[in-house]
Amino acid sequence: MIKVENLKKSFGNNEVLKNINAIVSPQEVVVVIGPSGSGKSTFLRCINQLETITGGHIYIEGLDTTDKKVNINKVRTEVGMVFQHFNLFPHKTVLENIMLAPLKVRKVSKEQASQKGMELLKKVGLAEKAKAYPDSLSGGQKQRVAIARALAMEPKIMLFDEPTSALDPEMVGEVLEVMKQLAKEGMTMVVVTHEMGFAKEVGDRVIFMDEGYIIEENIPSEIFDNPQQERTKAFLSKVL
Amino acid sequence: MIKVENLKKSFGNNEVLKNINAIVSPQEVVVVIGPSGSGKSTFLRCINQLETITGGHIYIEGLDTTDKKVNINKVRTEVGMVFQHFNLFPHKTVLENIMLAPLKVRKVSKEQASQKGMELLKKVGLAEKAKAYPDSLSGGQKQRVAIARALAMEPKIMLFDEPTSALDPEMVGEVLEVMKQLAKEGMTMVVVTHEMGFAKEVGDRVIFMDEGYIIEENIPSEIFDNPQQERTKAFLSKVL
Amino acid sequence: MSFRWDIIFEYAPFLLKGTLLTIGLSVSSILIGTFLGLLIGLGKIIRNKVLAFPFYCYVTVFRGTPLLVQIFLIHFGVVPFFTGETNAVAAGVIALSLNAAAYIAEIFRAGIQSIDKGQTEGSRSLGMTHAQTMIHVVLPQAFKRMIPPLGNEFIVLLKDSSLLCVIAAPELMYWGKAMGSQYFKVWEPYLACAFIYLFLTLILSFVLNRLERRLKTE
Amino acid sequence: MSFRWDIIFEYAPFLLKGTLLTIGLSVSSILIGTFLGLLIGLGKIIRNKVLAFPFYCYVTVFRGTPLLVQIFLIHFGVVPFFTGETNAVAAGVIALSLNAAAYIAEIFRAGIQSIDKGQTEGSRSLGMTHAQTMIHVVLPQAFKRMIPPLGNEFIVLLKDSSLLCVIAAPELMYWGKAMGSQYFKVWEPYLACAFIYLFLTLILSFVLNRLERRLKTE
Amino acid sequence: GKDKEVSTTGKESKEEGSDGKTLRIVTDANYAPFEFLEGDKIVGFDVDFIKAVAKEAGYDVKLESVGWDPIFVEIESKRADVAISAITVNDERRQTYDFSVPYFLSTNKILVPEKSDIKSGNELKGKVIAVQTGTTGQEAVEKLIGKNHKDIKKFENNNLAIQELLQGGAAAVVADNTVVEEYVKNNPDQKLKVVEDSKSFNEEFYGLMFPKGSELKSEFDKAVNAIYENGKYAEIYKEWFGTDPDIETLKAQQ
Ligand SMILES: Nc1ncnc2c1ncn2[C@@H]1O[C@H](COP(=O)(O)OP(=O)(O)OP(=O)(O)O)[C@@H](O)[C@H]1O
Ligand SMILES: Nc1ncnc2c1ncn2[C@@H]1O[C@H](COP(=O)(O)OP(=O)(O)OP(=O)(O)O)[C@@H](O)[C@H]1O
Ligand SMILES: [Mg+2]
Ligand SMILES: [Mg+2]
Repeated sequence: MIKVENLKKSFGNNEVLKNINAIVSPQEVVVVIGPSGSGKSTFLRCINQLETITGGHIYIEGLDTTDKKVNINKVRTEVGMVFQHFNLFPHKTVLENIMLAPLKVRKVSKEQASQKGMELLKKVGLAEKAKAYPDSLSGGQKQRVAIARALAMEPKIMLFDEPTSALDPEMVGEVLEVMKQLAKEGMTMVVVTHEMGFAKEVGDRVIFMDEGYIIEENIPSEIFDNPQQERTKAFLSKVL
Repeated sequence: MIKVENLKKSFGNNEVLKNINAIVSPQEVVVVIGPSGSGKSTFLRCINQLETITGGHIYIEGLDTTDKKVNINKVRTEVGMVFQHFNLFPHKTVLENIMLAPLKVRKVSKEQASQKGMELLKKVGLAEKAKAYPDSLSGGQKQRVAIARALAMEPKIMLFDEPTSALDPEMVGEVLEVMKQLAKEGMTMVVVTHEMGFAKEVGDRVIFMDEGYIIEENIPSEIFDNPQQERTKAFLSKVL
Repeated sequence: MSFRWDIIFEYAPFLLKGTLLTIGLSVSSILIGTFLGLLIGLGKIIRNKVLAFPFYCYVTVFRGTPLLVQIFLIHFGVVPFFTGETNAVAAGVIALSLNAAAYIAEIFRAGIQSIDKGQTEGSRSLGMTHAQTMIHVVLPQAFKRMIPPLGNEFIVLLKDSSLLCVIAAPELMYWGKAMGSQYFKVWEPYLACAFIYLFLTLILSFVLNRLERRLKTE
Repeated sequence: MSFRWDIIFEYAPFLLKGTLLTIGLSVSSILIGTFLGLLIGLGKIIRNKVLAFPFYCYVTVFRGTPLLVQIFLIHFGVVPFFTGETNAVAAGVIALSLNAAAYIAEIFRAGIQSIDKGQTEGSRSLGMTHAQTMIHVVLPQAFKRMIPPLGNEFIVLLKDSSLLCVIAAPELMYWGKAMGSQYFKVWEPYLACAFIYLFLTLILSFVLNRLERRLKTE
Repeated sequence: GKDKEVSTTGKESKEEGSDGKTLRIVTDANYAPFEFLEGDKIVGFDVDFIKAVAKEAGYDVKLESVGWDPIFVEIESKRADVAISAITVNDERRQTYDFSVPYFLSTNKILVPEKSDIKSGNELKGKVIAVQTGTTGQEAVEKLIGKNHKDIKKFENNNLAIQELLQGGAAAVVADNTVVEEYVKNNPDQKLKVVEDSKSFNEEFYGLMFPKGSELKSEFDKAVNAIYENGKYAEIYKEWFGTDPDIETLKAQQ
């Protein structure tokens, strides 16, 4: 599904991703953890080309996205992304937020987009907020709308970048709930998060990153209960 | 030490604090918890008059701070406050941040202020950052500087408003460590936080607020293991 | 020194005519200037430095030289070059529009760049193109933020239109000067004009404030 | 149409003299205007509406009327009232300063209000007074943000100083006009002046950019 | 008259020699050949004339170029004693100021493109005419086709009016003969010609301008007549315009 080969990414002289190799299989849920600044966000952003990579290859469903001939907008419709700060469009209602990309990119009809949008809103439990503007929603609600918006493009893969870290604690649960549901339905997911409970419960595999390298990867129980590397141990001792 | 009587606070028509009565004894550590928007921050901000209260009285060491004759700047020097977003002064070095108020308000000499500042920085483990600017620090370091800055005025009481909620998880520990140290030294503290671990370990008393009321207060073990009120139960079920 | 109200009354119809032209010139210039400013502002934020360079120059030259000179150049140079004769009103609209466009371009650029990068990323991550992102996501939000500086620019333009008297465009200041030269009076025409300009700018500020507030609550 | 370089050369010493006065007028006006603008800007953000009202009016009037009229009023009204005689250079500095002060007041107000409320709260919570907070915490940060708009205002002021030729302050435009009326020429003086203004504004932009960058990295 | 000028802009300069009071005289040195700057010296017919008249009247001269509009403020507020700036006398202006007896007869001429078939003032009707605001040219044209008529374009100075003509925005410029002739002489490549018409245009006169009720008026009236008589006027006139003045017409106006 996703194959990352020798991925390198620098900002100026600062090499943020040094040599990343990773594979994500269909329907797999991969959780990425690591200290702040280790390159987790950059890794996700490289996958859907929000950052132009410096070296290596990224294949999505066999397609080399770093190939200039590949239409990245096309690739991005296959890869949904959810951000830490939601990035909802404040000038559009919740439903319009969800409908925008299907209308403009997929060119579906208004009725179809709206019907699909309402379905997704029901799925994330926010059907009654369809006409509200993002600013009137709580953080947890915003993030659920953001997930619905990404799903509206019917992506094959979903990337989550710390989807709960900007939320008030009592709202974290509702977002994780939606994500668990998605995982259960077989969505391929890459999730950067500090929610170790989620990682343990939902993750098929955990990747620990530090300083631009993948230090260790394993099934959650192994990573958390029996980390092999010193750096992994040091990190886990701080956050657990 | 602090006595709050029938405290009321409205923003326009929105009554945020409805009728708060509370006492904080010397050397006591009070932890305030509650859902977002319940009025926790407003409560703290009323204590040191960052908000002008709508009704009731607040006594600090017996002095009615709502009395117009009382110099609030004087009161504030007795009450240190630490904010969620640190609020360090970005145009001053770490040491200058700490020295500013003693120099301008307490009118101490430069040498004295600097010496005291360095002592405090040592205490929070950041002596080597004295000459750095806040922007070059990590979140955890910033918050420790903010604590040192508040301590420089030698306050009798410290207020903390979600001091760790803007931090990356691996930095939460270092800030809580400093706060535990303070509590151990006998500082009177009121702490709004979602860190239930801290509340259990350090708190002498936990106050649960919702919708502008104090719903329940008790020693930590009782609140967490045996909450009396429905709302407390509901809230704790989400965050624990 | 006696203030001659009578000559103000005598010239009132002319001042009124001039005011109407001033309004007409300002409104059409701000509309055209906003449109051009958008294009130039977009041009300035092109990543490719070579493509962005002409836009950069445009803004530099139009902001770096006195409007008076621009008015002369357009009135005596540009307009006659195309039509074979001068036309003060046309030259006035063109000069004011081109000048305002340079300032408005900067307002657009600042407005666009003030929109959180997360908005663009949110949109691009959904597969929308750069153009779609601009049109549906960035510009609608940028426009709102641009209302206050655009309003200021409008006020500046309104007052700047008084410079068109040098090419004999019969706007407010032109008639003020005509009045002054007939009687050799200075205060009466200039104060009368000042009050009319103040009145116009106050109305404009009021309208802009309302607009801004309405957009905010929307 | 032949371009008479010779008359530009002939007038070069005067244009140079004029340029120096233009620079002098602009620099002193921006300094005084910044100082006054700070006071007025602070006045405008006073909570008490009655106390803030005069400052509000000041800004409205000076921004709402043409600079030309302000120049006349100050040249013929204000300066002679105090000194008994007119003085074009003094009136020029005063008029430009007072006009700029109105715009700079708005820049200050915006700069101060752009500083995160957390900064004020951080400072007040330490027991610092409102004045101490302004002086040590808010203003130093606001100043940095004001450099770009202040720079723009400086450029505007530099070009606006050309209006002082109406009261015969011997600045750049004055000499340009003199040259034009001696030889009955339009293009030579105006283009020469335009280039000098452009040159001055480019240098100014360059200096401001450097300053801005240096402040950013500080 | 290069050897005669003494005044500088902005700063005053005094004519040494007489022991009378110094008068502050204001002008707008932007109207060649009457008053203009040659470098930083104010020169022109008006300059030489006022010096001669003042000397005759027993005054010293402090001549200052203050700009056009400021002239009127200076005089009305009595901060200056006299203004000389090719100022056209008319009744409306007499309401506010006093004027001396006329000291110059302004003959207005029509400047048109070489190919133009305009031959007289009356043929200007229906055509767009450019003039300088506040000059005899404007006065003459307005008397001909109506005050503030839409076909009259008023410019800040004659240069701009002529530029308008060159660029096709006007069919003719009406201005002082000296101005248009000087222009044609200075710019032979512009293919313009001067049309004379003494019938269509009224005679327009320049006068010295005083604050209302100024006592200087009568003294200067006398002095003006004195230099008409003693030949000084003719001398200055000839030096600047190369011809003899029509003193009879000037005197007939008094
Ligand atoms: N646009 C950028 N320009 C320059 N440097 C950048 C940029 N984005 C990220 N970096 C740098 O790259 C490094 C990795 O950043 P990244 O955001 O990927 O870390 P992260 O693991 O997501 O951290 P966090 O947990 O704080 O989100 C950091 O040192 C950061 O400063
Ligand atoms: N300055 C203000 N003006 C108007 N309303 C305010 C203001 N500050 C707070 N409020 C409102 O007061 C209520 C309580 O806010 P407060 O910040 O005290 O809650 P909180 O318990 O601290 O929540 P959180 O956990 O999100 O910080 C909220 O409804 C908020 O919208
Ligand atoms: Mg990240
Ligand atoms: Mg809060």
